[in-house]
Amino acid sequence: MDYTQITGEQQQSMLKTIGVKSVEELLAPIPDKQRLKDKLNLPVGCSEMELLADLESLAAKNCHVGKRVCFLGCGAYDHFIPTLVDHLAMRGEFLTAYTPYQAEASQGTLQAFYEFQTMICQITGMDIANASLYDGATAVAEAVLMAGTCSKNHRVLVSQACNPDTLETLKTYAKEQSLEIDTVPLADGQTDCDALKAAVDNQTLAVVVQFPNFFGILEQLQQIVDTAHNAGAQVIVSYDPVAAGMFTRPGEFGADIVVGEGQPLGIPLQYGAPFLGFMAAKESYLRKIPGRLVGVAKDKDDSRGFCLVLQTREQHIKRERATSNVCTNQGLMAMRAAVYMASMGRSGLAKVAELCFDKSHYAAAEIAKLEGFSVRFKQPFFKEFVVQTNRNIPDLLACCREEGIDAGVPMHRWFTDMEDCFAIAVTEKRTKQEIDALVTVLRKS
Amino acid sequence: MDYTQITGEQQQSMLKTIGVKSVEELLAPIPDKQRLKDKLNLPVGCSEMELLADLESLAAKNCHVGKRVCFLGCGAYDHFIPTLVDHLAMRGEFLTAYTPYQAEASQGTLQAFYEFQTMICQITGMDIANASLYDGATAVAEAVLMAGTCSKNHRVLVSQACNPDTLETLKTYAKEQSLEIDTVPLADGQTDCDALKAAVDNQTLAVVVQFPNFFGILEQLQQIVDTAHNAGAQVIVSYDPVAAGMFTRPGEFGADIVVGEGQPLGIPLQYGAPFLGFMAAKESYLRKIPGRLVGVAKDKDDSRGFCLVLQTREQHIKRERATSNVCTNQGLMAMRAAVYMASMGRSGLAKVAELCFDKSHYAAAEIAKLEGFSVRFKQPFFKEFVVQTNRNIPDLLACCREEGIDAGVPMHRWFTDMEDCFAIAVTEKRTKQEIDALVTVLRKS
Amino acid sequence: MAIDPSINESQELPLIFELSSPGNCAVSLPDSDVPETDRASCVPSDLLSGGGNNQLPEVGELDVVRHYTRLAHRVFSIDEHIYPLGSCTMKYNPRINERAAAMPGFMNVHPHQNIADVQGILELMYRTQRMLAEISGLADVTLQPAAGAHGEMTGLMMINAYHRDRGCKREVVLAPDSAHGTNPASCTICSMKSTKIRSRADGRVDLDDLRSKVDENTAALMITNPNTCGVFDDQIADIADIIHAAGALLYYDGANMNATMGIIRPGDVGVDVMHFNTHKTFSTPHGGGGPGAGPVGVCDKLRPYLPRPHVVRNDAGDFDLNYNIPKSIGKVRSFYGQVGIIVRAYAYLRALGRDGLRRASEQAVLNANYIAAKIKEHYPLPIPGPYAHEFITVPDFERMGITERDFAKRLIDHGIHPPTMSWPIMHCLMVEPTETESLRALDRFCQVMIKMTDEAQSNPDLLRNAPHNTVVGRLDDVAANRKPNVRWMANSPA
Amino acid sequence: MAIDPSINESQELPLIFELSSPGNCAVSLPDSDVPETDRASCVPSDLLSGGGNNQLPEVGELDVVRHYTRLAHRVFSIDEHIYPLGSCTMKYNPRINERAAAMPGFMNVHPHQNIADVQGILELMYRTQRMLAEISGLADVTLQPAAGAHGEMTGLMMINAYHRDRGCKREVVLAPDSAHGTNPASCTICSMKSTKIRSRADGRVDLDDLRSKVDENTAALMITNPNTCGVFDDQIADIADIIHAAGALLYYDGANMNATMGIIRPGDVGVDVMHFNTHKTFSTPHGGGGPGAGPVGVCDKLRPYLPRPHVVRNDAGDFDLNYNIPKSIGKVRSFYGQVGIIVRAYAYLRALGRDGLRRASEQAVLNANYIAAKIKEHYPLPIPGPYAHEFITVPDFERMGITERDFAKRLIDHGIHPPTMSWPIMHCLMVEPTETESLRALDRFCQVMIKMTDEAQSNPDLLRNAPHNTVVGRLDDVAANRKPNVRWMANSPA
Ligand SMILES: Cc1ncc(COP(=O)(O)O)c(C=O)c1O
Ligand SMILES: Cc1ncc(COP(=O)(O)O)c(C=O)c1O
Repeated sequence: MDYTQITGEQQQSMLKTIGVKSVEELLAPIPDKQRLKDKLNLPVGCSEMELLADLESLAAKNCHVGKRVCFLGCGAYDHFIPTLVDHLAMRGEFLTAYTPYQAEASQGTLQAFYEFQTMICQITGMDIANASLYDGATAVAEAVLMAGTCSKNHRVLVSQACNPDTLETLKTYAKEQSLEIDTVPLADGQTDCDALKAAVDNQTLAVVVQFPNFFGILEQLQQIVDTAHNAGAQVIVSYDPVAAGMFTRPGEFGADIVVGEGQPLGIPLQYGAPFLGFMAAKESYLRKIPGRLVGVAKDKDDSRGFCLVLQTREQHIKRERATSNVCTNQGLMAMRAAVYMASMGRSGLAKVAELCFDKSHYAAAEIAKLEGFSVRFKQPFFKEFVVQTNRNIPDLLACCREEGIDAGVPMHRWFTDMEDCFAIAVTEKRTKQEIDALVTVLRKS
Repeated sequence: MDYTQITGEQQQSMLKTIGVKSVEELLAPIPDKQRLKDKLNLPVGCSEMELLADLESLAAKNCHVGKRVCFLGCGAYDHFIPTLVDHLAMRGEFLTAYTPYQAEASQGTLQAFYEFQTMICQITGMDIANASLYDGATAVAEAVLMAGTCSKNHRVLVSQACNPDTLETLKTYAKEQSLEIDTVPLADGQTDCDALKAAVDNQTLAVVVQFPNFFGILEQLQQIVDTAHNAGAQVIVSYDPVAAGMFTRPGEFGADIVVGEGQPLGIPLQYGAPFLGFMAAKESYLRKIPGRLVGVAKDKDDSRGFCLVLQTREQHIKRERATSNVCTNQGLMAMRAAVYMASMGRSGLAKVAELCFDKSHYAAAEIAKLEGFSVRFKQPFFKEFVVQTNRNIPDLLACCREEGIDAGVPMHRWFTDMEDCFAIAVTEKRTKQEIDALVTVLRKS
Repeated sequence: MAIDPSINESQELPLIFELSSPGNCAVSLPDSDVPETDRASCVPSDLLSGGGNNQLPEVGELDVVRHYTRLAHRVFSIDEHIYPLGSCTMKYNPRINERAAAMPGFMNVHPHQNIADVQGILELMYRTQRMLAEISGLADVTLQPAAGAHGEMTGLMMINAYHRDRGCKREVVLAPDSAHGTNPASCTICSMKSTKIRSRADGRVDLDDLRSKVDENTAALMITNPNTCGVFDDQIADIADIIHAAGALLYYDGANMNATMGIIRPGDVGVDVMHFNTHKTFSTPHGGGGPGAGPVGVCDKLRPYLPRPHVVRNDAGDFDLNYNIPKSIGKVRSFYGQVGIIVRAYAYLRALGRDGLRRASEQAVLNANYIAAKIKEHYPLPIPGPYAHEFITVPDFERMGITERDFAKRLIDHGIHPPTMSWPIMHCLMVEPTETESLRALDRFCQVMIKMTDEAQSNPDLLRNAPHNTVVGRLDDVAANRKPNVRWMANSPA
Repeated sequence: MAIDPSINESQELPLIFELSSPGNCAVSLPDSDVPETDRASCVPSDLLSGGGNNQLPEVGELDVVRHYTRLAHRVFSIDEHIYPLGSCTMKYNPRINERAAAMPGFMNVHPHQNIADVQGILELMYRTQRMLAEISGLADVTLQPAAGAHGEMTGLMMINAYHRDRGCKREVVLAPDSAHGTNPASCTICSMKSTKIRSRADGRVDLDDLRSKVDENTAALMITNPNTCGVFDDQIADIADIIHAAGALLYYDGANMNATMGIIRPGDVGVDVMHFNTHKTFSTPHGGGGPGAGPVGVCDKLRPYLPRPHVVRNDAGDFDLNYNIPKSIGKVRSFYGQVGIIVRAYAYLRALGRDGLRRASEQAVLNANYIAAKIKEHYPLPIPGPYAHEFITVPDFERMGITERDFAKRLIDHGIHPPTMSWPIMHCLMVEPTETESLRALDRFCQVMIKMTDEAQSNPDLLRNAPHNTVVGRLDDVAANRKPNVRWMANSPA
């Protein structure tokens, strides 16, 4: 199989048109001694049926959330994905379209991305948003780089309750940019606002917090924003978009840049990617924002259309002076998120958020009743919380898996002082029955 | 959930426009005493998530061919369905289109059906074909009815090796039409041409045979056609379209009407339906054929288009004098078959047929070597054959199922003299490994 | 702007045959892993000599994808357009239903699998039978028929069997003149004679005419209620009495069930047998002309004649296929019914449930009456409302200087599928918006309808030459029927 | 024919926001089955006070389906159109790949699942790493980068780490003037300075200029080969020597890998690090602008700096994520790479296998040279062939009285996506047909191209006012950029 559709006979007539005897002649510019002498050491190709069998056997070696009840979170969530999302966003036309540089041939994707940008503004409470970035972690890094273009400062304060993957990614980027990354300590699982006040100074470029934070806890956004702004620092919030169903949005608290992982908006888990980075910001960032931006344009009859705007920010025009190197980003994931948000709408997202809230609180309350288990932090949380236990966590989780439950994510990989803790995420998909089953297994463990 | 999208507020304003106070007023023409007093005694409605859970639990109670190797045939076959078929034929536009009465708004389906008709002609070797019938069994019944319009005769000779379901369906239809259905006996699993010669007379309306027949055996089409035609009877062949990949087509032998079950052409098993009836015939049947027909039409610029033709045959015009009562038929299944045939093409269908042939013959040969097993008939077969055994068949099949194999279909339900026989179908999907596993289980049984 | 059509494939699409190059194939198949069996030694030569003669087109994978994608872009569908098609109930086809039907546990199950291995499907079928029985108020339901017309035939066969069983041969089936064409056509299949009953001006059955035609030769009356004029016939119980008094049976064409779910049950008002159209009432897709499904509900009297096999629940609570129905009319098709479609209908019934079905009907009725109210100043409504889920208008096309065909084709330009035309009344439009359209879509439909009366006045040629926005202009179907070209042939251009 | 746009939605589509009615929702969600937790008692009031302020549109299910179906019908895609986009390799995206990616065992796996529960995915990733290593002739491959540019950044970070590890700080990255914009932009992210190397008239690197610019401050040279002019630079081994002699590393931009699979391996000719674009070479879809994947291959020298975690096979034959890479540059993203995309690339690699990859490259080269040969009389080819998988023509647009933009927009009318324009040479067209087009499609492209030279002569306004066949006319992007409207706001019409 090679997905070509030119027959041997046709090849011959093409060669004749070109005026050569063989394809080999066309390859002449590649010097013989540089060539690969043998065939590639790869398996031979195969038919569709054989390929399916191979893929199915690999797929069968993975457990998936349909087989085992998923209470895992920490950056990826088993939210419900309405059937519409797959059906509409994965259509062949969207799937196989190119980047919409040729506007008139791309109105469908352009309009969808314009609507996506608007919906991201609507759920973050911000003025503008781009058409996507790689993922939540790189979006934070890009946000810091963007903040950097508005300030001479080099110091970035990051809440210790940011997702450690995000922090590590940020550090990877920051190292090349000689940015100084300092962390802000926590008080009972929440960014310590006093510590922040002490740490922030006029050398501070930006303060980065996550909402809800890595432990599921709702941060005191107003205090954080005020503290940062008082010192002249920009505020970057890494945001779970589902929270917009229930809580005041970061923009309403005055955040400067809101980024986040859009996976909860109808994107399957896919073992961690492709997910969706999004970035929203105040109007003033319009010419500094990385990635693509779609804007309204008119044709000569004044009909409404859409095209990419401010391309002069981008690498293919500005090259080394571009606002970012991002080229291909996550278009189709933005499409999925757009279909998801359009399908859920204001009231649907509210219901999702409320179900997450009530179910996670029910789970926390029930688990807290168990001997040897407690909820680690007392601060308000949304859909995820940390459990502390006197049991051996690897054994405990293995025992839950045997009962058909992926009970949570151990914290010790990232936090050595949390050897006895694991995080439980409860989405709207989890039923009372499933939560009760979890509680029962934990009790027995 | 009710899939409406008019809000309560909007309902109120609509009622106002109409000039009534409530929907109840609109229902006034339905007398109170005729009304249902209580609510329907049905489960309450449910959300998408709950519905999915319900459906998944029902689906999980069925074994499917992905879980157990399928050697079942007898009218439905586990052929390979290329990914393209689902992807293209099940597109929302085709799925939710109406019958193409409005030609200019239906060129996509009309062209596809025109191509389908042509492809059915190509694989049957006939002049014309319609755009589908309900299934293979009703297609045979319709063929007999159509043949009846060309003759004053009432006697139909049906080979005993026709699918018994087809025969029973035909009898159901025939009873209302006072047609006389006689069966033609078999010789070694094949229609007995001498018996046919003896039975056919100038009262005979039509001779119906199946190719390959219910036991997988290739009928002697030339002799059958000649015998029937000599007596002035029409010949109806119920045809497995996959056979066109390897064998001379019925049209080349002079068959008058070729019908069949199109399920092997990319249609999933679906526990027996929806499948696809097709009907092809000689040119002379053009104005008698049941069901829809698409033809070429031109617009005023002489551009090629398509529209339904000869609608005067159909019930919505001709009412009681229509060629059939068929209205809604199997459009989307015809679309699937069209995509399948377009994807496979001449060479692909040939390869499918050859794989079926070789694999079924390999299986037959290996099984014949087992003690206590033999191939029941010696006549040439295509992809299906009957095995005779000294084992208890229900036990044998149960034992195979335990080993992950659906080994075959017992014959005794239809043929009381075949208590010791079951039929095995081997499609191109079956691997040597699977066949060898079947042989091993049979040996052990 | 004129584009040279020879290079603009967006105008006239090539046929798939015109894309063929010998040797191409869009599917890669595995090589054989078993020894080859010598063909010549086991197959008669006359069967082999024509092997490979099938002339299927040979097209590569990308070209197949492009061909069908382009075709998909050339067809109206509910997914894009409103279809106010009276009597066809073109409602939204929920995507969850498609997901359900595609579950391997439903889609990839062989009809000859062991009964213990198909309990989930049988349970789903059984539940659907019971839900439909409840909705119809009838005793039992068969899921075998493949479509509405097939259901009619099945119902009539049971009626025949019933009368035969009582030793009488009744040959006449009465039906109002507004009946759907399948009703008389189904009678013909069953060798029954269909006789028309007059309708009154308001579309209701003329009881006098009915009484005068009912006799001991009457096998049944077929009635559609609400009728195809969108009027609920409140005489239904009287009609049932008249029919039953003559020893005949009442057949109910369920095509218009969308108006009355949960409000009135046919079985409660004397109906003996009816068919459902899942592809109308229960949201299963039309698929460009099927597959649908036409389950048939029957009263107790007709139960003995149900087609076989019938899905049953046995005493142990297991589900089974019952072949033991001695008086059964037999099989009306292969296997057991349009299972893939029944799965979709089941999903719909479960989603809506007890209250949703009624809500849907109420909304359907509201929507139809709303449109009628909004356009009534421009479109004469011969029958006064309130209407059920559809209504009829008979515009004075002649005075407008156009034909209903012109009107229909112009609607297409506006992205609206034309309503049902000239049935049951000549030159009428039968409008059925269904409950799933948004208010915006209903308003836009009204706006276009009203605008078209202006267009007809100010620029009738706009209508006469319509459609203008489609991939082909108005097609000459007279010429197309004169010498029909129903298949492509190499070297004879289509 | 003029249609009143106000009633013809096929012209200007409403925005999803314009379809909103408060209270609608396209998804039905279950009611809560747990007790409600009092919000006020556990959440600070300032967080609750704005709850529900998000203004997402409220649209019913059918309207959502229609909206996105209509949008889908307003975009070019490989599924319908040829995309001869140089350097972008818009080849067919096989549907089997989509089926693979949608398997629950790949699609619904959580990234924090226990390692024993994800062995299939890790095995697939490991196999892909090994296959890419074999194709590139490099020692190892990381699958983490999300796209080509991200791969460049990852590669440059490893180069930085490598030099740092050796105690030197090299800041300059050399790249030919024909390099893609992401190359210098990625340097900026890594605080490296990009310096242009001159290309010769035939697009090959000017070795003298290279020699003159290489010094102890040179971190690396980034090269694309075949270059963006479609020319294979046979000096690659010499270039590697020059770079290595200066202690720098050779970075290979794999965007044009489609020309050389199985023919030449970058690692064999001195390349130290490279990225692949799975969405170009390995048939994963473009998705309207991603997601793609940009795996990076490295030679042994750079292995210690690979991002973490890295997929490995341990001695027991199990697959694992190795976090223990002391010199790793760290994480460049969340989790482990674009798994859903890697599944598709894997499916492609397995389908083509040992021979298929080379066949694909050969066909890609043949197709490009075929088009060049067919249009060369009408389109000047500044660089003589044979070409790799793409070539450049620089039509004399000025003499034709049109701009390249006019030309591009007119091609759209013909259903052809314009080739890459004005890069790497001003006013050029870069044509890359890929191997998956049919001869018919190639011929049609040539025919249209040739016809357009006539059109430009006979009727240049046809081009200047193009496109004519699209849902909107040519858009005024100057105005759009003057005061960009990048989000819709209620009450301020977009
Ligand atoms: C009133 C009525 N009866 C019967 C039918 C026939 O149903 P089917 O097309 O499913 O065979 C229809 C379909 O249009 C109808 O409208
Ligand atoms: C030569 C070259 N390098 C790099 C890139 C960037 O790749 P990506 O868009 O995947 O980030 C491209 C993409 O167009 C390219 O053509």
